Amino acid sequence: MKKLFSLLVVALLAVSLVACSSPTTDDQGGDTTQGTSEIHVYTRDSSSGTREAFEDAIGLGKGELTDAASETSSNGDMATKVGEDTAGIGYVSLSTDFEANNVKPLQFEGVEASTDTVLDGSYAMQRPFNYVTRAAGDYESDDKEQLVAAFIAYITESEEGMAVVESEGGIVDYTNARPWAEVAAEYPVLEQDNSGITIRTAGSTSVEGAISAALAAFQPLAGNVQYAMNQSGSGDGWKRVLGEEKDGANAADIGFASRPFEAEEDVSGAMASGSFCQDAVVVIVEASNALENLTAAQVKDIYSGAITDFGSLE
Amino acid sequence: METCFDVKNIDLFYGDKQALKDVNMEIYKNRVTAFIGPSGCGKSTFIRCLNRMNDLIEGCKVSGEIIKDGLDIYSPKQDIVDLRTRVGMVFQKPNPFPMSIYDNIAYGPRCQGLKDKKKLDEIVTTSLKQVALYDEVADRLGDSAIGLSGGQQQRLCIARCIAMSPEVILMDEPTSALDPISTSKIEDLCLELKKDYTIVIVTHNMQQAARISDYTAFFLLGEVVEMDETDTIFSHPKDKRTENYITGRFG
Amino acid sequence: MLIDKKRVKRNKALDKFFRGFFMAMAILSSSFIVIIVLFVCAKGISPFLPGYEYGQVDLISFLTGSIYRQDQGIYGVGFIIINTLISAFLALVISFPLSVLTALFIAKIAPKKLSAAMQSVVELLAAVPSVVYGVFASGVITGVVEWIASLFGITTFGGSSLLAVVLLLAIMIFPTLTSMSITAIRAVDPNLEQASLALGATKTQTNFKICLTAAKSGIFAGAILGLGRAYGEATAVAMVAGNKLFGPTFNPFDITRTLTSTMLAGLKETTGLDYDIRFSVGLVLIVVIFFSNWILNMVKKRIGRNSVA
Amino acid sequence: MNRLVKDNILKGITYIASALSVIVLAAILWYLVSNGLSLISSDLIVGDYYATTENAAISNDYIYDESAIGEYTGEGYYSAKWGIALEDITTAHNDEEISVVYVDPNSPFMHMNSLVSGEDGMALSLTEGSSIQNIYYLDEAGETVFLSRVKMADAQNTIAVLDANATGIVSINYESIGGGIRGSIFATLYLIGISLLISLPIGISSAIYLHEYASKNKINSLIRQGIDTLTGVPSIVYGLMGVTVLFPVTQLAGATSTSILLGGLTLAIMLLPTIIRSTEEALIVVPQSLRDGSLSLGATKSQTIFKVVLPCAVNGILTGVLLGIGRVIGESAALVYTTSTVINDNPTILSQGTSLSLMIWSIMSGEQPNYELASAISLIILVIVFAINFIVKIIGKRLAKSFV
Repeated sequence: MKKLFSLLVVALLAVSLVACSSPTTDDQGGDTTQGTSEIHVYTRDSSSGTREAFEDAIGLGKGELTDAASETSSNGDMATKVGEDTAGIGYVSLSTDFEANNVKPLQFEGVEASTDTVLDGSYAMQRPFNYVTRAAGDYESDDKEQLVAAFIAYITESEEGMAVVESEGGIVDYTNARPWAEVAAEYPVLEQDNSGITIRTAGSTSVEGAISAALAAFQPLAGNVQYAMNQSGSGDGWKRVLGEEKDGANAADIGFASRPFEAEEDVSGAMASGSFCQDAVVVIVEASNALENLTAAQVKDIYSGAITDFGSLE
Repeated sequence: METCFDVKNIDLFYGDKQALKDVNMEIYKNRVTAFIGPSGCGKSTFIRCLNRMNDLIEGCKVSGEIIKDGLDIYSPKQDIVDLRTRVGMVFQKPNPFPMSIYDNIAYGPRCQGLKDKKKLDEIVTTSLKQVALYDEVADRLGDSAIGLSGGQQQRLCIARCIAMSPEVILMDEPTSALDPISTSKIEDLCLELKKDYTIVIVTHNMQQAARISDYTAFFLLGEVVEMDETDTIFSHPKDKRTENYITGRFG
Repeated sequence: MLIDKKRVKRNKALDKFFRGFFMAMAILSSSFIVIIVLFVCAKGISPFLPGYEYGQVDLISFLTGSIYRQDQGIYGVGFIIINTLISAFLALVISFPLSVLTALFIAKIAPKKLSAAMQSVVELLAAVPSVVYGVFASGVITGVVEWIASLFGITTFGGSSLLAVVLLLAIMIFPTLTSMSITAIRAVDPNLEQASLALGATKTQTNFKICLTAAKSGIFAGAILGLGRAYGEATAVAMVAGNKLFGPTFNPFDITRTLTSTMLAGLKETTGLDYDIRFSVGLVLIVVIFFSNWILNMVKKRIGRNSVA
Repeated sequence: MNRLVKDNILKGITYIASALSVIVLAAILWYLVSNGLSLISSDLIVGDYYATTENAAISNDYIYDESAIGEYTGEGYYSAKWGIALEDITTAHNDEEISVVYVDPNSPFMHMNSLVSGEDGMALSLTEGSSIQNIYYLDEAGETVFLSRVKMADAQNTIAVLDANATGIVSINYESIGGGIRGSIFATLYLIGISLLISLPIGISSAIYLHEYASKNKINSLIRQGIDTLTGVPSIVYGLMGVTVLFPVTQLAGATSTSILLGGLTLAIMLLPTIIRSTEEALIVVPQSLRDGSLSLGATKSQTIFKVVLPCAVNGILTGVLLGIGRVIGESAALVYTTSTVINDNPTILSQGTSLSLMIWSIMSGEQPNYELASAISLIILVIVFAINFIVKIIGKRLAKSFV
C-alpha cells in the first residue's frame, strides 16, 4: 500500500511538473513568444445552422476549417467562451447580449451589423429564419388550417406580430406591415373559441424564442388556441410537415429552419412557406481586443488556419 | 432403549477434502450424547449432518445413511424443512433474532402457520418456563432479545428450539461463549430436558461431557475413535488415543 | 404436534415460487445488459458494414484515426480513446490519495462529531447532480485553470482544457472513492488493530499500516467504480472539454475531446451517419470501460491477496 | 525522525485531505448561492412556467375621469394620468420585462373586458406583477396607435409616451411572468416514484437470488457479470436504448410520445446495479448464524429471507434507495431522449415533462446559458436531496429501532 501511495504521489508531482513546464504546444508551427497574439478559433458543431450561415458568408468550404478550432455547443456557450478568452474569435447571432458576455462585435467588410444594414443587404453575413406549413387540405380540420394561415399572417404581415419577433431579437422589415386588426378581419376563424385546437411546431431551435413569444401573443387573439412546440433542429422542420415524418408521432403543422430550405426539401407543396425574419451572424472577439473590422478573406484565413495570430492581421 | 439416529458409513467431503470418514454410531432416545475431540476433528460437522444444516454449505457432499424413524434423512423422500422441525439446533454463539423476546420464540410456530394468539402465548410461556428464563423476562417479553445477557440469550435460543416441540435438540458447543454461572445453568437445563428430548451436544469441555452426558463419542481427524457410555469412556477408554486426549496429553 | 400439514404444503409451494421469482428477477436484471449491448451493437456496427446507406466507414481508420471531423466526413476515435483514458486516469491519480486519506480521517482519526460532519460532507458531494458540477466547472474551475495558465504566460481556450476536465472528474469521483474506502476501512477486523496496538505500534501507525493494508481490496474496488464514472461522465465534461478536432491532447492547458463529449456534441440537430456514428462511439466507450475494469480487477486480485475487506 | 512527529505529520495530511473536500463543497455551495439565491422565490418554485396571456379592451361603460385618479408614491414610474406604475425587471429566465407595480382603482386598466373569443367579454383588471406586451391607445387625432414591446423600450419611456401622446386607452396585451418550475419539481418526483417502484422489487429480488440462492455455476456468474457490466454503461446509452426499446412498452400503457413513464422505466433499469449492489452488501452483513437459527427451527428458505434476513438488511437497502434517488434527481443525459426537454406545468405520467436536472441541462445548453437560473435550480435540487436524505434516514432509524 505504501508503495502504491508513494507511486501515486510521485505521479501527482510529475503531472503538476509537466503542467508547469510545458508551454502551449504550437499546433500551427507559428510564433508563440507573444502568448496572447495566437488566435484561438471557436466554432459551432457541424450540425449548427449558424455555422452553416457563417461558413457560407465567408466562403469557407466544407471541411476547410482549421483543425485547431474548438467546438462550442451553443450560441451562448460560444459567447461565454470567447468572452473569457483574450485570444478568442467566434461568431454569434446579432441578438446576443455582447456586453454581458464581455465580447466585442466586429464589423464585417467595414459594415456594422444592425437592423438597417441587414435589411438593406449591405451587411452580408445574414441568414433567414424560414417556415413551412403542411400542404393545403392536409390538416386535422379546416379551422386549424385557417388558424395556421392566420398565425403565419400574424408574424409576416401584421405590425403586432412582427413586433413580437423583433422583441425576441429577429430582424423584421416593417415596410409592408399592416395593423393586426386589418389582417385579422380576413380570418373569421379567429372570432370563435379555439381552445380545443393545438398548433404544433417543429424544426430549428434558434427560432424557439421568437416563435414561442409570437404564439403566446397570438393565443389571446385567436380564441385561446393551444400550441405545442417540439423544436429539435432545422433538419426536422421540413421532415415533420411535408417529409417522411409528417404522419408520425412527431408530426407538426409548421416547421422552421434557421437556414434556407435545401434542394431536397421541396416546399412547393406547402400551403405557405417563406421567411419571417432575418438574423445576422456577427464575428466577435474578447472585449479588450483592439480589432474593429475584418474582411471576409481575413475571417476565412483565420478559420482555415492560414492566419494564426492577431499580429499578422494589421 | 430406543434408537433415535442410526448412523451408517457416513463420509463427508468439502470439495476434495474429506471431513468425515466412515462414521457409524447409534444415538439413543431421551439420552444425552456428547461429542468430544480436538478442534477440526469433525464433531461439529457431524452434528450438522443430523439436521442437514450442511446442505447450506457449498461443495459439501455426504454419502452413507442416517436412519431416523425408519427413513434415511438423506434420501430424497425426506423433507428437509420437516426434518428440521423435528430436530432442533442450538448454536455455539447465541443467535437471537433482532426481534422481541416473544417474537423470537413464536417465530418457529408462526413459520408453521400457527396464528392463534392464545396458543402462541401458551407456547411462549411454557418454553420460557422450561428453560427457567420466564421469571427473569416475564415483564419484558416485548423488549428486544438483543438486550439480554449472553447466558439469557442462549437459554432463549433453547426455548426457541423447544417451542417447536422437537424430538431432538442438537447443541453445538452451546456454552463455549458463556461464563461459568450461565454454563452451569445450561448444563442443569440439559439434564432437565433429557426427560422429554433426545440431546446431542458437542463440547470442548470434558468435565461438561462427564457431568451431563450418558454417552460420549471421541472424534479424531474425522473418524469416531471410540463411542461408549460416558463412564466407560472416562474411566476405561479402550483406545490409547482416547486416553491420551482425556488425560490431556494432546489436543 | 404443531405442524399444520396443509399450511406446510402451502409454505413449500410458496418457497418454490419465491425461489423461481427471485431467479427470474435476477435473469431479467442481467438480461438488460444483453438488450443494451445488442441495441448499441446493432446501431454502432452498422456504419462499418458494406451497404450502409450513408457510405461505409472503414473500421480500422475509425479506431486508430486522430481526426474527428463531421464536416470532412472523417471519423477517427483513436485519439479520443487516448484522451478519455488520460483524463480519467489523471482524475483518479489526483482523487485517489485525497479520498483514501479523507476516508481514513473519517473512519479512524477524526473525533466522533467531526467524523459525522465529514461523512455528511461526502454524502452531500455525492448527492450533487452532475449537471450542477458542470455548471460549477464552467463557472469556477475554468477560471482557476485560466489563472494557473496565466502564471506561466499561457493563454487557454477560456479555461476549457484537459486540466479542467481532470479537475472536474477528480471532484466528481471523490465521493464515490471516499465512501467505498470508508466502508472498506470500517470493515477491517478490530482484532487486527488491537493486535497491532498490543505490539506497541501507535494509533497512527496502526491506521496507516494495518487498516489501509487490510482494506486495500475494498479501496481498490472503489477506485474501479470511480474510474468507471470518470469514463462515462457526459454532460458535465462536455461543458469544459472544448471538443478539439484532432489529437491526442497531452498538454494540460490545451482543449481536449472525450468519448462522451463527442457523443453529446450537436446531438440535438444531427442525422444520418453523424448520428449513427455516435452509437459506434458509445460502443467503443463500453468496450473501453469493460477492458479497463477487467484489467483493474486482475490487478485487484493480485494486490488484494492478503486483504480482508 | 521522532515517532510522534511522524505520526502527527501523517495525521496532519489526513486533516488536509479532508479539509480539501470541505473546501470543494463550500466552493460549490458558495458559487450556487452567490449566483442563484437571489432568484429563488415562491413564484419560481410554485409558479407556472408558461405565462398566461390576456388581451383586454377597456369596457364600454367606463368613463375616463383624470381627476378621479389618485396619487402614488411607491416604486416605479407612475402615470398620474392613467393611474398605472411600471418598473423594469429581469426575469429568472433573463428576459427583460416591463412589470406592473401598481394600478389605481379608477384607472381604465381596472375596467376591462377580455377580447379573447370564447371568453364572452369576461371582466378583467390588470393585476400587479404582470408584464405588459403592448398597448393600443388613441392619439390627439383620435387615431388608434399600436405601441409595441420594442417601441415601449422600458418602463420610463412607456409612461412618458402614454402621458404625452395618449388621449385614451383602447386595449392592452399583458401576461403573467411565468418561468416557475413547479411542473419540473413534480416531474422529478414522479420520476423518482416510478423508477423506484420498478427497480426496487426487481433489484432486491435479484440481490436476494445472487446472495442467498445462487450457487457458483456458470449461469449465475454470467448473471452477475451482466449486472456488473450494467454499472459501466454510460447513462446517455441508457437514454438511447430507452427511447428505442422501451417506447413500445409505454405505448401499451397509452403513451403516444416520449413520456415521464418512459423516463422512469429507463431510469429504473439504470438504477438496478446500484440497488442490487447495495442490497447485496446489506445481505452480506447479516450474520449467517441468524439464517442457520431460522432454518434450524424449520422455517423455509423464503420465510427465513422475509422474516429474518430482509428486516436485518433494511438499513443497507435504504442506503441503496438513497443512492438511487440521488441518481434519478441528478440524471440528465438519459432523460434527454426519454422524457423530452418540454417543460410541462401539469405533468402526468404519460405526458412529456422535464426533470429539474434536465431543465438545468437545457438552460445551459440552450442558445444563451443562464448561470443564475441554473444555480438557483441546483440549489433547489440540493434542498430536495437533503430533505429526502433526512426523511429516509429517519425512517431507517425508526425501522432499525423496531428490530434491534
